[in-house]
Amino acid sequence: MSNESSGIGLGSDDAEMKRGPLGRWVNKAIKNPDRAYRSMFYVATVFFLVTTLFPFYWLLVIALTPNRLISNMGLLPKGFNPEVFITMFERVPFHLYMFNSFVLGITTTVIVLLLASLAGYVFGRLRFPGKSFLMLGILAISYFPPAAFLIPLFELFTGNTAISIGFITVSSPDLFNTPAPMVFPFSALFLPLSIFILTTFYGQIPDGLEDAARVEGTTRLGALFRVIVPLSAPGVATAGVLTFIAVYNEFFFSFLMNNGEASSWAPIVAGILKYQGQFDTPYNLMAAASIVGVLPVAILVIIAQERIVSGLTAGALKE
Amino acid sequence: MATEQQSGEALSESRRSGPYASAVNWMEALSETQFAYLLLTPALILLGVIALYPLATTFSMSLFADQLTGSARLGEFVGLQNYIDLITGARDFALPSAFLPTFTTQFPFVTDIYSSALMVTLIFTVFSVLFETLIGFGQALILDQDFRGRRWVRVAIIIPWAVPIVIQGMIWYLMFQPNIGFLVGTTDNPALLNQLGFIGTTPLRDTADSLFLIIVADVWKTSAFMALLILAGMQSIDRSLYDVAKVAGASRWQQFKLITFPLILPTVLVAMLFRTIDAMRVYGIIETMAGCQTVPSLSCLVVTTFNAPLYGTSATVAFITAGIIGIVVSVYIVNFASEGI
Amino acid sequence: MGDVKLEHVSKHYDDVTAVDDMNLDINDGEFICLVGPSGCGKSTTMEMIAGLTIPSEGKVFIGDREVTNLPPKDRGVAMVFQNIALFPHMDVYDNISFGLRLRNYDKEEIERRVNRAADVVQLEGMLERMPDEMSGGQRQRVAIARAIVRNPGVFLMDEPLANLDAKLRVHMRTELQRLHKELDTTIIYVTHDQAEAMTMSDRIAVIDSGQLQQIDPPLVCYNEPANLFVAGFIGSPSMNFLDGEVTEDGFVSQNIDVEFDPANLGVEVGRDVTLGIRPEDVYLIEDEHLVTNPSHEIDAMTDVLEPMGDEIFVYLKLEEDAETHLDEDAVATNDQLLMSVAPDTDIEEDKDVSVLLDRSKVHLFDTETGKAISHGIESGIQASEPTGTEAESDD
Amino acid sequence: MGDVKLEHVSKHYDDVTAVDDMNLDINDGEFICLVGPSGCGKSTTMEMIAGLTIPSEGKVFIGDREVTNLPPKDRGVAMVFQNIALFPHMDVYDNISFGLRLRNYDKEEIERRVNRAADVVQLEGMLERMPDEMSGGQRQRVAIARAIVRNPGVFLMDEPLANLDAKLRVHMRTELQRLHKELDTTIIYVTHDQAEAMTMSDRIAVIDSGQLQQIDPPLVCYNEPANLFVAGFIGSPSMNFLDGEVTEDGFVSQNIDVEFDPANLGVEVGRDVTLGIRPEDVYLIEDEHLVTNPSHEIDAMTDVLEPMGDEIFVYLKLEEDAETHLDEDAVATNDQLLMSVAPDTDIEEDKDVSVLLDRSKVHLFDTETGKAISHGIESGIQASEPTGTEAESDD
Amino acid sequence: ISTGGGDSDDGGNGGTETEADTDTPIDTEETTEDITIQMAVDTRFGDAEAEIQQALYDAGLPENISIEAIAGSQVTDNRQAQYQQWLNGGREEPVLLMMDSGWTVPFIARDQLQNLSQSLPQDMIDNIENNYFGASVSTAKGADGDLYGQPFFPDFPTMQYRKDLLRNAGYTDEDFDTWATESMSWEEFSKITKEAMEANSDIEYGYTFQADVYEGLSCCDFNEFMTSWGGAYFGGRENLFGPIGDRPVTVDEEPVLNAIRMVRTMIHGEDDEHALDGITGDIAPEAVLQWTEETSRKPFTDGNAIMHRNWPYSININGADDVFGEDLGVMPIPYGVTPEEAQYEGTGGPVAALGGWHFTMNPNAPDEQKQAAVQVLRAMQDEQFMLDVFEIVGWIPPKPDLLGSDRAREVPVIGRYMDQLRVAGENAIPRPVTVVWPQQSGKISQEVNNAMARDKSPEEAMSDLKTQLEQIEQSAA
Ligand SMILES: Nc1ncnc2c1ncn2[C@@H]1O[C@H](COP(=O)(O)OP(=O)(O)OP(=O)(O)O)[C@@H](O)[C@H]1O
Ligand SMILES: Nc1ncnc2c1ncn2[C@@H]1O[C@H](COP(=O)(O)OP(=O)(O)OP(=O)(O)O)[C@@H](O)[C@H]1O
Ligand SMILES: [Mg+2]
Ligand SMILES: [Mg+2]
Repeated sequence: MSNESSGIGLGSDDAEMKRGPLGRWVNKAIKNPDRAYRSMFYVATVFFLVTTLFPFYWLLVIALTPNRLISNMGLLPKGFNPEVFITMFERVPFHLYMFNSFVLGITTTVIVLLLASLAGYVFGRLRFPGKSFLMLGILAISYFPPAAFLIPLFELFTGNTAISIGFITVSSPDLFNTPAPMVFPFSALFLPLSIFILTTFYGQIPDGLEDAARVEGTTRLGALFRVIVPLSAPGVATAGVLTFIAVYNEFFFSFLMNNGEASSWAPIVAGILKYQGQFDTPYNLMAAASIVGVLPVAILVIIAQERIVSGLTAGALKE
Repeated sequence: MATEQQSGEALSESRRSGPYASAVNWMEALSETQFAYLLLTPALILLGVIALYPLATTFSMSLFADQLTGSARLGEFVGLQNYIDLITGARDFALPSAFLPTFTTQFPFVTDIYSSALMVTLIFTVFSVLFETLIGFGQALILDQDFRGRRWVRVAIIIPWAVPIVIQGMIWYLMFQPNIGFLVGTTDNPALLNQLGFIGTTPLRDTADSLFLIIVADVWKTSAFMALLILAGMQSIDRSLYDVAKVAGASRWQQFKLITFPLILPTVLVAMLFRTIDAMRVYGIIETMAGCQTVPSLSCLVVTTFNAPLYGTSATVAFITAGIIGIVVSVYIVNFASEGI
Repeated sequence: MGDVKLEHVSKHYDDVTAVDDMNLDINDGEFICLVGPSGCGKSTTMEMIAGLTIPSEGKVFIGDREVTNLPPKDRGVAMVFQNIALFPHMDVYDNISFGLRLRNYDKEEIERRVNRAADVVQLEGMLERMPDEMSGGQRQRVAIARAIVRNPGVFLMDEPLANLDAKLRVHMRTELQRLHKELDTTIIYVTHDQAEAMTMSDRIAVIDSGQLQQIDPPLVCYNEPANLFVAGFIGSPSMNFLDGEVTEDGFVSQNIDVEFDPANLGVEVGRDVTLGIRPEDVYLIEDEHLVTNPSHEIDAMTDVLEPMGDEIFVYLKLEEDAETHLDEDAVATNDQLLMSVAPDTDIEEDKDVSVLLDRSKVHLFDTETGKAISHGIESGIQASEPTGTEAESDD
Repeated sequence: MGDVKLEHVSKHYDDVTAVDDMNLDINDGEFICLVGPSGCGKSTTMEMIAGLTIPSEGKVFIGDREVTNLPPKDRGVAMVFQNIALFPHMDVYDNISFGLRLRNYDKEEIERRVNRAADVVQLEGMLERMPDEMSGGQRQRVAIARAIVRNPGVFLMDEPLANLDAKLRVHMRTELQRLHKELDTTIIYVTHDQAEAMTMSDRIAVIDSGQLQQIDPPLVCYNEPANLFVAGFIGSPSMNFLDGEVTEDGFVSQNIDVEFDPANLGVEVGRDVTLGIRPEDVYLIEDEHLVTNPSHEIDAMTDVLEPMGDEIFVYLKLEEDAETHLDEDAVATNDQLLMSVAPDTDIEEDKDVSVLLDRSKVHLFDTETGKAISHGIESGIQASEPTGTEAESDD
Repeated sequence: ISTGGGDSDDGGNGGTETEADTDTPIDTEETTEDITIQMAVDTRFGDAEAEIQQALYDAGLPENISIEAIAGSQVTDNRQAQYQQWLNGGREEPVLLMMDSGWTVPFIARDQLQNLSQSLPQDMIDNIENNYFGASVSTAKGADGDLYGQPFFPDFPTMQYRKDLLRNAGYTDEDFDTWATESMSWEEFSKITKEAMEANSDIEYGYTFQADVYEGLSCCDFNEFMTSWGGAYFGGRENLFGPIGDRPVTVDEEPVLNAIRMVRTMIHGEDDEHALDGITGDIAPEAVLQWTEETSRKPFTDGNAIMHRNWPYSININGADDVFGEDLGVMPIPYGVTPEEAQYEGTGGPVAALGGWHFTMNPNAPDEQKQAAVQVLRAMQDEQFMLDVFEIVGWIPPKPDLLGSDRAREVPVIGRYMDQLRVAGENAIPRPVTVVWPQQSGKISQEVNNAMARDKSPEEAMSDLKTQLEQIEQSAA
């Protein structure tokens, strides 16, 4: 329906935006409240842009200032040192850390989305006994500070947990310095959030569409992945982005589950901290590294946003 | 239609056999409850091994005394003594700050609100979640609009969420470091924020000032989380409902209040719920900006005792923290229940 | 293969009984129309056949197989949903080919079928549109196409033509009939359009409040309605009803009497009965020659005229001060009579006229139970049992 | 207050022109039906009047005010949407009272009005249901109630009765008419139901491919269609068309000739014309007495019979080997003729019959432009200009 | 599954691994097979891995042994936690661990390190005991007096100053030469600083140091102030490493209070309620209360301060030719009272807090690894190696003798200040690391910072601190 007036705001008088002196503008604003709304909108946009981007600008300022000169900073870099973006790779194989983080992030995200999709479907669309209890139980896992998991998980993943089945005692495998001891805990720890997000989104998809898919011949799972998931694209993409970013930047677990080397699947934050000496901190390198490190995420967001912002349910149902 | 394929459908149906097909058929034949539990199995197994088992282990650790010498990780079995000590304050000496505040009968019902981990955490939680929700809402409303360049605005608004906490801490730490950042001045030469009385000239050593700045830093980073989720909620609303509302005479505000808001409320609640839980467990940004000694949050206590290493105490603090979070969360649960999720 | 049977099927929602002990026996290859007032349980019945709703009680069979708990995909049904339910994230082509793709048909076959279906529903050239770029009728046609590309044993169609214009509807009707013949599948069809129900179906199932009232060929339902409900529901505008009593002389009511011999019809004197007569069976006295078995002359006054193009509806007041009910809700409006006359009839509002009834088209019903007593008086077609199959659920 | 005017309004989508230079002048208090084939632009027109879609070109006026860019809420319109679009998070009561609550009516007033509207649409006792607990027809009624609780200058109703059964539809029709009279508002109404359009509207606007074809009172549209499109579209089943040529003797075609004096009708000899005749104006030779101005006798053979209850449609083959087109899409099917006869007519399939046309009901159209030349031959009603207002957009 | 509870026999080690033998002798024969040993080190070591390995070979490490540096996080807390998990979890790698002298003791106390006294050849032990910086060695010893780590390099802060600025205030190279080895008193120091500030009005800060709420305050900056005034946390040097619970807590005594008063005076001026007589006030910015090493160094390097207390790493930065070059002066930390006046044995005078790192051995490592590790440790004892490392990374040789060597003096920049460093090293005071130090350190830095920031009076803060420290002492007694 009426694509033209999409969204809850903004009429469509784009063309009129940039004309006329202030007086005329005010006049118009009174006659046409849309105008006032529009200017409010722009003010708010600019405000948010400034507040969110300013710290980044500051980061860039720090990156471009030679470390020695980082002192008494103003709004402009003191000196201009773009080589920092090369130095940072010379000092630490940062790209390898980025790769590690990326792989960890993607793997975890896939696992989380898959498991959370199944669980979200169950919680969002099915009725069964024990539902509230299970949901609360899953939620309760996220009440615990991550430190509460550290020791047992470390032992589990370094081959120190023995499981006795009858006479046989199986020791857990030593997975230290592999992705596994990070991917699994991340998956478990970020799972509750995704489950809850997807539960709300899947729950909102009209039954009619699932019905249609099932009559067309899908199984319940088929309907989930062919119809419900695509239609919940904003929710799924959001859950994915949130999980990915969280894993990409995780450090609390990852620094204990490997020895911090790029070759041992240490993630990006380990890389950033590698720049740091015991006392001396090359803020410029760390800033540069974080700017570079954020780029893949920005790209991911650009890709995912088309999904995040895509009102898809239009035109589906007549009801 | 398709006369030639008289038996088309039947044919393809018979073609589908074998283990995959029988698994599918078996699943389809399950009752709703069975099916539900089947689909939950992978998630439950993962959570069981990676979350429940460690928690059980940690819980048993909380029943033992700390042990600082010798090769044993834990001391003797003490039952619930750790819990009792922590709640009565008898263990506060081992923590960066008191765990629970000293309660009084006068407003604000505690003495020195910044001196206990619980109060610091609650203050942080209330303000950060409140502002993140409001700002996230605002950002989502903007991102929901169609305007030129919105994809870039969207990236800009989301990107703080992509900054590692270490760097987030560094950004703000440097900004509020006298003689490095420009947001803090000296007594003789105060910066704007100093003059306005928001912060002192050494804000990162002062609990109240640091807490304020940490909240600001957290809001900066985490509003994006809220914005993303709320935006996704808004995007999932059938646009034709707005058409109906518009024709019925709803102003923008009314459309928001009567349609957008109720329809995204479940999403907002989920977002707030998880933000609250996360905020109650705040640690990283504190550590990187001001240190656990200055701004002792509940998680700070867990981590410092863990590193000390007072494993028994640490496990106990972790469990009590979880309990406190559980209490706070039950506020939401009540709301959830009324939202019918 | 495609026979469908419902055995004592009920569906209860929290506080509503949507379908109430329904027994339905549909033969393979039959074209059945479900009709009934809004909310009577038609869609729920369809959903239970499709497997989307599990009956609270009773069993569903498709082709000798009990399918009560079978998932929809294994029932071999295709459905056009009342709410259309297009997949909004797929373009028309993908929507239509969805079921085929699920079954791994090869690409050309899919394309051939989709194009043909699009052709049938006249959507050629729109295959790349997204659902939200289409008009209501176009969406509905996509939904029809999505069902007909497949080759199921049973088609379920829930008001598939509701949003189509008359011409297209006629076209679709023909296409569906052709399809039905070609594929020889069972079609269960919900419609509110009497013409559709009359022309397309082998049998019409009339449902009220979740209960099956009658299932019979269209003309039987029209001419020999099993009860008051069916009589009133089938036919538009609907039958006139007059409450009265059986006397020795026949039917006696406030304004109209119709003579007959109660014994002939096997109805006791003194019983409360309702007389039903369709508008087209009421004639102006001038047209008496058209009627083989006319009743007494009845004096009336024309009230409102509704010219319909091919006929004119005339509302007659039987009493001076009768109120006009243009809507025929009340089961019996004793002081009013609706008549349809040819469009070129010379008639005006608010004039006195004399009319008569075609006695061979007069229906008698038991006022209390609603059951039909007789269809036609003199020629004496007895109550429906011999020809029509009255649903047992009627009480 | 409530007059609505569209001035050269167009709406283009990326690749489609939904509405094309539409001029529409609707008077205050008028009841206008928009009819036209699926996808012709009816809903788009409505949306532009409501303000949900901004026209690509042209201006919209409501009550002397230009509203082209005014937001919907300031236009004083209420609308029933084709896709119903109930608020899923509100119960029926809240859905219906939505517009009233927006305007801060006081509680009792809201309750009073909602109850009344619920009464009108027969949804009493369902006010606490949620939309997903209702049947399709019930939802549609909620949507209607949501519009009629308000008191706007203009009602826009996009197929509001599509999902209702015949009886309810008649009821709703009456209620809407009553409402129309009571409130004296303008109603713009989209329907696919000819009966609805015929009985309810003051004027019917016939649209095709986004262009207005004719806007006239129902009977004018029926009897004096401005062009081939309108003639074919209005009336169900639709008019028979025969392509032929004007000769000295009148109309000559493959199978049927109709005599007339070309000079009389002001039509040059040799012009290609299409003759139109409605099924009810084709008579069996036996019924000749009913026709005042019969044509020659025409030999034909009955093909399919479609008994409709109150009439029978008879498909006549004019040639031995004519194919049966049950669907009347082709504008002119020279070898076939559809006739409607009374239900008690003695007629069988595949029999030779003689039929004749009512010459006073014969329509002539220019084959090339489609414009009407004359309606009725002998009595000589000339082309539509004098009575009907043909839309100028026709080319 | 063991949950890690229970008595000390069971250990917390998950129950699968046998009790690590921390004190069995290791075969010290040279291995002949090619072997690579993993060493957990820091990034600076990691960055110079190849050069250091070469230096090891030069020092006699058999060529069949190569090293693999695992350059862990430089954030010392993270490293500590990491080692904690590794050793507790019984991991076999890495064999050698580079450990902060500030937290080696707790590892020893938890039996997590190889007892080098028992397992290394006596000559190596003797060399460490006799020739290394005594303070450093003391932080590598267990309660039993055995050695568990081999000091790798020590770290001692000094006072850096700007000769050019002091010249403006009338001081001469002669003065500078004196100061280089003869520490001055805090009174004098504050006076000189004030003079220099007045003589250089464009310079923003006088004296900059680190007083943020962090380990650096309790272990080092304040430790220096306090000790130089003759005070101590636990009454004198002999109690530094215990016995926990059986030693006095002496933070509320006058020397400690004086140290706080002095800092308050420096920051807040002589008018401060708790100013210390004799100290010239207003020479340190309030910002020190939030500064750590780097943040305090920035203004100094930037030319915005006169005096700056920091670790030797910053000498290399500030003494670089493009910074201050020869104009950078270095002297030992000033003193409050002389050792003679000091209340406790071993306090007073120009103390320098002891930093630096040791190498310790993972007892869980396989024997052949340990065997190779011994060879590495032996090579590290080579004096040329120490000097090589000093050249490569700038790490001060752990043997005081070497500080006077010609080779050391030839090292660019820092080589100029060997005398000052030697004085500092000789007066180094270790932090009182015990198993409870992590808890105590936090409390100390918090209270001291509060007192310095005037949030509390020195007396109040220190008596609060005393209570807390005593509780901690008691809890672990
Ligand atoms: N968003 C859109 N993008 C592209 N084309 C559109 C869009 N919306 C409508 N159309 C096209 O515009 C034409 C008019 O649509 P409209 O909905 O007005 O038809 P309608 O007359 O209401 O038809 P129906 O009776 O089927 O509801 C249709 O051909 C439709 O496909
Ligand atoms: N989920 C539900 N909860 C409660 N009542 C329901 C639910 N679904 C349907 N009903 C009720 O069941 C009855 C039958 O609904 P159904 O959809 O079968 O009607 P229908 O015959 O298809 O009507 P329509 O012609 O209006 O589509 C209705 O009264 C409806 O209100
Ligand atoms: Mg229905
Ligand atoms: Mg439409």
